[in-house]
Amino acid sequence: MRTRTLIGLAALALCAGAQAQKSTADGIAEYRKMLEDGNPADLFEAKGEALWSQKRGPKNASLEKCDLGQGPGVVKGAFVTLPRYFADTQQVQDLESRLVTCMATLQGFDAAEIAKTPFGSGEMANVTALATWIAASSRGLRFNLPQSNAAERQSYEVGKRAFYFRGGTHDFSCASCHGEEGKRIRLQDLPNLTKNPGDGIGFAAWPAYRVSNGQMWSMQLRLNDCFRQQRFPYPGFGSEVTIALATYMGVNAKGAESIAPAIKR
Amino acid sequence: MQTRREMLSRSVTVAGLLAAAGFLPTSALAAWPQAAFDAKSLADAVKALGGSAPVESKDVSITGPDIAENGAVVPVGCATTLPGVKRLLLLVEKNPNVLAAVFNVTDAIEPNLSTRTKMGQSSNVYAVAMMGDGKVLYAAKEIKVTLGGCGG
Amino acid sequence: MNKFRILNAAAAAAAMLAGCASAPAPAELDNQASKAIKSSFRDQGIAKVDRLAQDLGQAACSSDKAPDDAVADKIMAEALYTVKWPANGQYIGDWRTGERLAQDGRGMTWTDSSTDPKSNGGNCYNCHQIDKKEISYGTIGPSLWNYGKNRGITDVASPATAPIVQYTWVKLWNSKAYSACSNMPRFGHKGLLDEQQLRDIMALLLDPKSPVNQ
Amino acid sequence: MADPMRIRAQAAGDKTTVRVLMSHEMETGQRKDSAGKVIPAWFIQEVTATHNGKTVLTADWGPSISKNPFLQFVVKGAKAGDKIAISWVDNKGDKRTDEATVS
Repeated sequence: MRTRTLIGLAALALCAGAQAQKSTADGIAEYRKMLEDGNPADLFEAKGEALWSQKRGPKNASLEKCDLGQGPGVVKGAFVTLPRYFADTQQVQDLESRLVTCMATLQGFDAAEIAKTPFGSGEMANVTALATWIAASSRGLRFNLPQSNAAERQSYEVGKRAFYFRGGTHDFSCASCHGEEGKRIRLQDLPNLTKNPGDGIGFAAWPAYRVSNGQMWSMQLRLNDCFRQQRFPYPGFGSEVTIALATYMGVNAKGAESIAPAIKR
Repeated sequence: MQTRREMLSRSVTVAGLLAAAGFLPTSALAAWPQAAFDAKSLADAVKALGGSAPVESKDVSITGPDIAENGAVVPVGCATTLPGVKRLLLLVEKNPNVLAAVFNVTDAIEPNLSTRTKMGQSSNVYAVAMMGDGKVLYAAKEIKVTLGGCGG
Repeated sequence: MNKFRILNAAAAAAAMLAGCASAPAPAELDNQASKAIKSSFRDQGIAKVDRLAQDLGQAACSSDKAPDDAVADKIMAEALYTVKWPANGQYIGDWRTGERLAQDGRGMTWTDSSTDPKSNGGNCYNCHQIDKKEISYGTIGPSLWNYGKNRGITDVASPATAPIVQYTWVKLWNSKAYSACSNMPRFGHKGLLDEQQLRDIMALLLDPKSPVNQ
Repeated sequence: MADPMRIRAQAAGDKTTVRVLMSHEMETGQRKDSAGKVIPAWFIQEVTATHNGKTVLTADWGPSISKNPFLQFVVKGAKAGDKIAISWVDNKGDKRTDEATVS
């Protein structure tokens, strides 16, 4: 009799625990839902759209002839096919490094100078705003990165190796957090980026507005801060590893619907 | 009832006096209710806005998530089903200064507003309705703020 | 059905062969990847590029395949050898300080100013459930709720608890001693936490008075 | 000068829901920079909303409103084609006004 009561109590306690856990997840989901209506990424999107057609830089030109891989001036659909190989630069480029190329060739800006500028300031802030608008122009489209060029295939393979590369003081690699299903850090769900993590998850969500610091984060900054948390040294803007990782994640995300720019914690 | 214009002109006078006395108001706007925004409690904030002691009421509602993943942005809303509301306030009990927003409501809008506030920690959040007849009614809700991310 | 499968397999093999003909060999790609990693990073603050120089375990655990048993055994043996035992056999500190360290996820990034363990946190809640009161916990590692209680610890000073206490110390000092490619940082071995900080985390996990064991 | 606001005003029946995003730091004055110096307070203090030129709402805000503020309210009687204008003034005296057409 007594034992039964005890077991009953224990079962009750277990249930209560499970319920509390569920309500935490529900509460967080409810919070995220509330934020979706009115994503401040809109502010950056509007800024990027205006920057695209504005005559600027030493050559006083707009970016309207910029080729993002779909032909000069074509913005819609470009985001879901990047990174890709560009014959004029003979390089695989992601959206941001490609934008910097256009700002240099069309507008006369100094590409190296922009690459050195901290995120969120000067021309780098403009690159982020432009990337936000260009990503938004492919909202609802599905990822389909080209892999027909040898350089694109090599970028994928280098990216995969960089993804699993362990180092630093804490022995972390990208795969430490993003190599398995259903894991989280604190309350943040961690997408498994070694495969297609699903519509609007992982690569298909960035650029994103970060509510924790009120900043617009491009994929370059997303990767930069991943490496910071990994306790790695500093990855250069547009460096080979960052672009190869984007290729790896982008190819893995084939068929995933882009919701970028998203809103994140 | 004091009109907004009267309030403005009176505040301008006060600001002028303060400036003359060497106290520079931190606010660029004379009408901004500094004392209310300096208040440390619900009662003090309402008092600074000229209101009576607030009474809990089912006719006022406060909306927000049960848990906020990040205290930097917490979506909150305040509303009332009663006619004749003059002001709706939003307050966060455990913030250093409790008052977040004062909405001076007219008949041309619904007495139902939403915004987003910062929360330093888990806390009660209040919606307050200051009515035309002098009544001050409020509703409270607890919002938990969790620690997110890698914490570094 | 069977025939279809065979045909499919043949097609796959042909595709692989065709792929091999034009694609660089895996070793060549490994080479490209290490060149890319070398050229992509620079020193920033306390985070220098020497952090990319891998030791045996880091190198062996850098792919989607686990190292073979012989390599794994070598990593574990070397890791166990590195463990430094606490002075005076004192394993248990203050669980309150341990909880603070467990909550703290800071340290060793390029935005941190010092590599002194005193400025580092333990990052524990990032990956583990520990005290049940904390609802914001990660799931990369197992739950540590009731860690000591589940292992029958009622008195940390009792000699009977020594195996569990020592196991836990090793796990914190150098997690690779028990699992070659463990995701857990080597807190003692890499100088992330000092002896006293490790004692405090030990207390959080093992002390019967710790909220973890209620 | 501050970046433009994003204002969306959508009519449904005789009610128009207005959603506003403002570009602003909303600095509390209680944070310190990396050198340990207090970052001075900088936040929107007053917001005014008008419907076809007539004030329908004014708000006083403190520094605890989130960065890049969001505001939502419902205007009675507004219809497609009407103008909704939002203005803000911050504690440094910077100001900004933007207008949207009800759709």
